Amino acid sequence: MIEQIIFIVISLFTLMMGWIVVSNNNLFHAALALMASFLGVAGLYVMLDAGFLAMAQLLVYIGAISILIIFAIMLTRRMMQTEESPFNSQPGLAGITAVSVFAVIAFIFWQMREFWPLGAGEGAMPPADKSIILGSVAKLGEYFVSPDAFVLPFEVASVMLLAALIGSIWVAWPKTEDES
Amino acid sequence: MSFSFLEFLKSLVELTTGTYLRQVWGAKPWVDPTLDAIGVILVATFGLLIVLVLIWLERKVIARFQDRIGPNRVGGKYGLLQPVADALKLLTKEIITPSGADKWAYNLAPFLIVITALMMWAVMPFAPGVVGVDLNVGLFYVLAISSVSVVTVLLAGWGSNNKYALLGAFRAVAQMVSYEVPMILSLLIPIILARSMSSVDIVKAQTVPFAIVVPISALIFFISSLAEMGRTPFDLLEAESEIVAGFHIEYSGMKFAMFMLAEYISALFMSGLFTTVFLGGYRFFGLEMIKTASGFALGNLIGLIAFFVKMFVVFVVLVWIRGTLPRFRIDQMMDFNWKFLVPLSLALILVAALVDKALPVGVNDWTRAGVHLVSNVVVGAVTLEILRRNGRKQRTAHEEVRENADIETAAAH
Amino acid sequence: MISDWRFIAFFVVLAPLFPALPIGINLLLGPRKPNYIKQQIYECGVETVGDTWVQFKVQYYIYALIFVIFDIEAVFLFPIAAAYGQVGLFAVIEIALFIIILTAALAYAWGRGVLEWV
Amino acid sequence: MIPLSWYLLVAAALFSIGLYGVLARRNAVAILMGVELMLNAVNINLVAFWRYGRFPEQPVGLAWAVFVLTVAAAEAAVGLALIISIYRHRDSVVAEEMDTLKN
Repeated sequence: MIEQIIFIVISLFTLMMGWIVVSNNNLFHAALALMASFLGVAGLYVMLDAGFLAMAQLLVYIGAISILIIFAIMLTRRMMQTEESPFNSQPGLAGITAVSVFAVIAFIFWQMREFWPLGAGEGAMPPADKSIILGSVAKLGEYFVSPDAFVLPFEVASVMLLAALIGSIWVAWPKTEDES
Repeated sequence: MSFSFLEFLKSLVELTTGTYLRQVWGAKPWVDPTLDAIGVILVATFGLLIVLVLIWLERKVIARFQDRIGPNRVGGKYGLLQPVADALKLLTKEIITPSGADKWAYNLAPFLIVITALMMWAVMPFAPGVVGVDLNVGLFYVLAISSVSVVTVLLAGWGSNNKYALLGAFRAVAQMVSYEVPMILSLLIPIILARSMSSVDIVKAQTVPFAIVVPISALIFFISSLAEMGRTPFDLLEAESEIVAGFHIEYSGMKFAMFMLAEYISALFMSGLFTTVFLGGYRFFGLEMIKTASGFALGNLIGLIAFFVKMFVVFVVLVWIRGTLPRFRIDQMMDFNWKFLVPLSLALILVAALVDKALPVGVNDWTRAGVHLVSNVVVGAVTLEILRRNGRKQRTAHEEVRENADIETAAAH
Repeated sequence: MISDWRFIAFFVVLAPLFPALPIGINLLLGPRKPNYIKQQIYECGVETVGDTWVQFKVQYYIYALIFVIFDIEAVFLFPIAAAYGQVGLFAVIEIALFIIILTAALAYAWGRGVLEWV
Repeated sequence: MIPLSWYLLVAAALFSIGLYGVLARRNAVAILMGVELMLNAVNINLVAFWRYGRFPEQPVGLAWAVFVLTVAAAEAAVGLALIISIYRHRDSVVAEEMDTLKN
């Protein structure tokens, strides 16, 4: 019962903040709401026993990506204008698309209610040993370097980060005369 | 088991009150949440009240460094009540909200900065068995929470509608995120050595304190935590002579005090974290494990005292540094981080990972420590040699320029 | 949900009370007489000129960018470090490769001159 | 006692909100924020399937979530750099105005 209330509170918070992100006129407030939404998602991770990922969410999304976004807002000053509408020429069409995507997914769940029960109290989280949950972090570390698991994505990730850094510096850094 | 006041007192001294109360109350569903709530309130109250001691200590010590007496009026000869008087003064000040401030950001920032500073204490092991909660991702949790406090600075600077505040906030964030990199990297090495992210496990793994095993990493962590807290010589975020006071210039009254409070709480926390990760935490030559013949765990109390002594020694070193060193220039500070600390700590991770795997399994702790120490010293020597050569090259280049300039001036005359 | 995180959850709920208490007392005790002059923002003795939210230089963005890269690196390396007892010698090579690739990123930024504060 | 489908529904709702942001916002940075919301929704799904799945001792879902995190960071870094560059050259951050290749 308590768990359900906590879940509902956290997810409503997340979704409300998500709505502020997409609808607020003031971009800085939208970025704040984005952080709050990330925080809510971190709360969901904790409820799903993924404490490590929740902390990674705080570290990367709130501590790094949000700061990147706020810096970008500051660097592009015209964004601060708040008189105009935040939306482009097609908010209605976009709304219909988004709602129908959600409706399709919800319909699929309704169809699959035998397999994935919808009611509270049904289909509870399968119990797992505390040692398995706590050990999942170390297991994750093993997976990243184990040749049978994720070593290739792990190395590719580092190459991708390198490419992202070089690309962004190349794009964002003002060119000197001899380069352009 | 029924409640007896004497047993309760004994458990207080033994620092096992939680276990005792759990025995008394039995296995009911409300017991653990209640104990957790009490724990939270204890940890947070400790964090807030210790600041009074810290302010007094810092003023007194810094006064001694500057050949003054320091606070000596309020509360006796030693000015013991000075922080209380300061707090009372701040409580009766008017809270002014500057015009055009972003209300949400402006009011949220002082709350968040204190919350994040307090929340970091949750994983600090004070004594054997005395820890808020022993998370399996303890150190990662600390890093995550401290990265949230970076955002708070940005909130305060943005919300104030003041150019100095915003400039200060931007500088502060640039500095904090830069120095978070060597801090994260140097925390990796104790984790490799202890094979766990939990703060309690790291303390338990330190038969030899990690400051002796990997001294250079410890030094890097210390320097980068100084910068992370924005203390001298890295106090560019509130450089009074350059940008007035930085991100909290427009705050007044208790809202201003919250920033100071958070600064002191996190300064002590960083001292505590350094103690826990590199100085062996509550360990004190095995004395923290002793029990008297009657089964009374006296060691816990010894551990607590050892932890606090170490932590305050580190804190006094912080104050000492503040009393001694001048402020960096911002370009020097960024260069120092990105061109020295980060490459060095990356190299140290590689060396530590390699050495740790190269050692045979089951080798005893002292041998392991010795090998790590030697590898660290070698890395340090190589770094010093590179620095020396670089310095010489720069000096000669500089002298050549000056000589040329001298020749030119001589020719002009 | 495992019980370890209950403590943190309580902390999140209870911690706001601790700053709220002194600020609340301050609001009760302190005077409240706002006026136009008092609420003006501070700027070296003159009235503030122009918009506060001025444009900043790209330098700040670059520092945040490199920080993001190393932050992600930490997310990968922390679990590996925690599992260091279980991984083989092969892991050292992989970690070394990973770190060297990221060092290349740092070296690029260094060589490109974006780390100079101007 | 929360069934798996609750998490999946929340994730679907977050995804739709993000999608709406991507499709309807004028500002390029706001569009990027919408993308971040969508990636988060995906991550909730990955973690939920890991925890409710038959093998919680194999944290494959967590590993993929970390990779999604990496991709999100790289995407934000490059995307924002592009926006900054476009702003510098064209003095605009409105996605609809970036139509040099039109016609």
